[in-house]
Amino acid sequence: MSTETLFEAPPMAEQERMVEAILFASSEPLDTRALTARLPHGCDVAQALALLQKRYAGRGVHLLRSGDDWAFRTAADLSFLMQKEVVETRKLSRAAIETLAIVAYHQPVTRAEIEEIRGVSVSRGTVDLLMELDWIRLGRRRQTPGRPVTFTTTPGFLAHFGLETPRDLPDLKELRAAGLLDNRPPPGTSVEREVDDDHDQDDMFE
Amino acid sequence: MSTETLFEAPPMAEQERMVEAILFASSEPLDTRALTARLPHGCDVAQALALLQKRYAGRGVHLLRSGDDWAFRTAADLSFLMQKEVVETRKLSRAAIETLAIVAYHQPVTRAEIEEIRGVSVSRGTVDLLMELDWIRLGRRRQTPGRPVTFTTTPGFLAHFGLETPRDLPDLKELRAAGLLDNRPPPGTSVEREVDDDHDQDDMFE
Amino acid sequence: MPDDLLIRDRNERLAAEALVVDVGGYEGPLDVLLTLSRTQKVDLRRISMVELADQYLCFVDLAKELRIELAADYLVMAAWLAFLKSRLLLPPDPTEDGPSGEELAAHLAYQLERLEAMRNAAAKLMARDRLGRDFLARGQTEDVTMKRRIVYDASLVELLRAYAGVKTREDFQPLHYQRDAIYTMEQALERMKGLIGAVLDWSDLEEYLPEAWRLDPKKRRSALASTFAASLEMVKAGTVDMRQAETFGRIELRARA
Repeated sequence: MSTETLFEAPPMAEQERMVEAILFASSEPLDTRALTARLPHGCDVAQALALLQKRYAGRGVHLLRSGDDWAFRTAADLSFLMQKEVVETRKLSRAAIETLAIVAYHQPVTRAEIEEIRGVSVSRGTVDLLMELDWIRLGRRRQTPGRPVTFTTTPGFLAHFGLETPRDLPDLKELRAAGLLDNRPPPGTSVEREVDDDHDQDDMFE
Repeated sequence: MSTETLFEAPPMAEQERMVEAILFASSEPLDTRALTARLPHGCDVAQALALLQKRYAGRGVHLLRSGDDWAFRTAADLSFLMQKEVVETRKLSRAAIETLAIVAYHQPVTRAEIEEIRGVSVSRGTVDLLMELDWIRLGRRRQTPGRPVTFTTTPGFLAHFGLETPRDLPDLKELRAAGLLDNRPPPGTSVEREVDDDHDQDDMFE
Repeated sequence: MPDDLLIRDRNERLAAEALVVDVGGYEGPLDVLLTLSRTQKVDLRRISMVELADQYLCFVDLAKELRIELAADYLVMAAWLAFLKSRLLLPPDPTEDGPSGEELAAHLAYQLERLEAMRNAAAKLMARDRLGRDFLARGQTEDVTMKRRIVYDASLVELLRAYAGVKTREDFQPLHYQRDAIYTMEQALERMKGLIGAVLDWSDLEEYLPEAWRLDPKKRRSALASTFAASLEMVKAGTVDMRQAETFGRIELRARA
């Protein structure tokens, strides 16, 4: 009995305070695993997060989720007040923006596929820049001849664009329905690859 | 009327949200003047701050004032969450454990005697570590030329190793019987010496 | 009819001209085709590929006239579009393999549509509220400070084993130096043989002990025993006489004449 008491979790209100303090102190999003590790034994992080998110709804600061990561962020509608704090980010080239969008919507996607969609070769610098921004990263290799590497988006990408999951990408459903996210090979080439690609893609967005 | 409306301050709840967001995002504490400059015309920063401070009272994060500067800080009672203690268990070095064993069996013992028994010199770091761990301490000086200091074990040593007195340490015969003497002495070595040792040991503890 | 053609031709030239001026601003032939296709003002799926091919070929011709260097892939696209156009206009040749003109045209239309879709998606993505611009992270972070605490651990067994180890190291040594305390009978016999010949008077056995073996009691005991045994050996051989006046008395010896 006495040992059990020692490891009894604090009351939920206290757990909520703790999660609040930890997330408030961090500029980086933290996932539930990291939070659990920082909290006393037996805490229910998911419930504490849910309560906290509710508490901050409508405040000047919101609790945002992206993927499994959680972070406090200022409310987007107050962005006009924040101009002073904003560090002007580099203007992205059109090539970089399009490449990012293609990776986001077609992930996992190979460089050859990106090039096919854009109709031009993708420069090394563009990929490097997106990797440096921590928006894209290498995924697993495609199980096709040559085993090309694929690219996927990162949790940092979701956090930056305020997306909870890749499924929240704008117009994703419409684009899928229109068949514009299929990897349709040029006529006369084998269909084999298509099946593989679809399978991978489903994994990613499911 | 119309120009006045243009410059009408937002409702207090909105002002509070704004102050909240600005203070959250700011990399340093801000005074009321800086806050006023960032807010729309006509805002009552003092009141917004007072409301905000009340709202965060008892939360995991507090709105703290120092001088005229305001900043969010983790609640003091949760500061333990901001520290991660990594406990690393290390094994004592061979030199340290041998030195400790010699002190335990031969106390009070001088450094020169330890070195004679081990056959190598004892480093300062080894002795310091054992003292720091509160396993050995300085005993009285030996009444021989140079009056060297002696070392003895501490109550902390006894507590750690679960001994009541240093006399509880088994003698060599018992060590051998317990199979702790891995290196069996070559056959033909007399038992006489062992008896001698026992005898010496008794002297040490008398 | 010819008027119509003329107008179309003029429109194409105008469109092409606009493109040629800024050819560096285009990201390849597909980009140019997408821009040209917009002049048709129809759904990309309903686009006239023949018309698009004409517009593109016109663009390439114009670039040539103006002596503007076009990258190789622009010319490859021109050749491919000329081929596509011929396929679309001529009746299908049953002897020829591969995809039909319609299939090729449909795929190009799909490519254009997909590129446009991706561009729109990219624009929507970039228009989202973005971290660091529209919503901000905590400015004054409190990083977790790592406190490293080292706990040294040792068990009683380790302690005992360590002591046993130290003691065992010692135990190996006596094997050698203990022999030093033994004066063998062979050594004594050798020494006696050298000395006794010159001594004709009775003399004390102890005087035959080597210098180095007289002080240390252990060594003295060993040397005395060996020298006595050696003396008995010499008596037996008939080279020495031995006598002792009383119990525990001095043992004396002399060479037999």
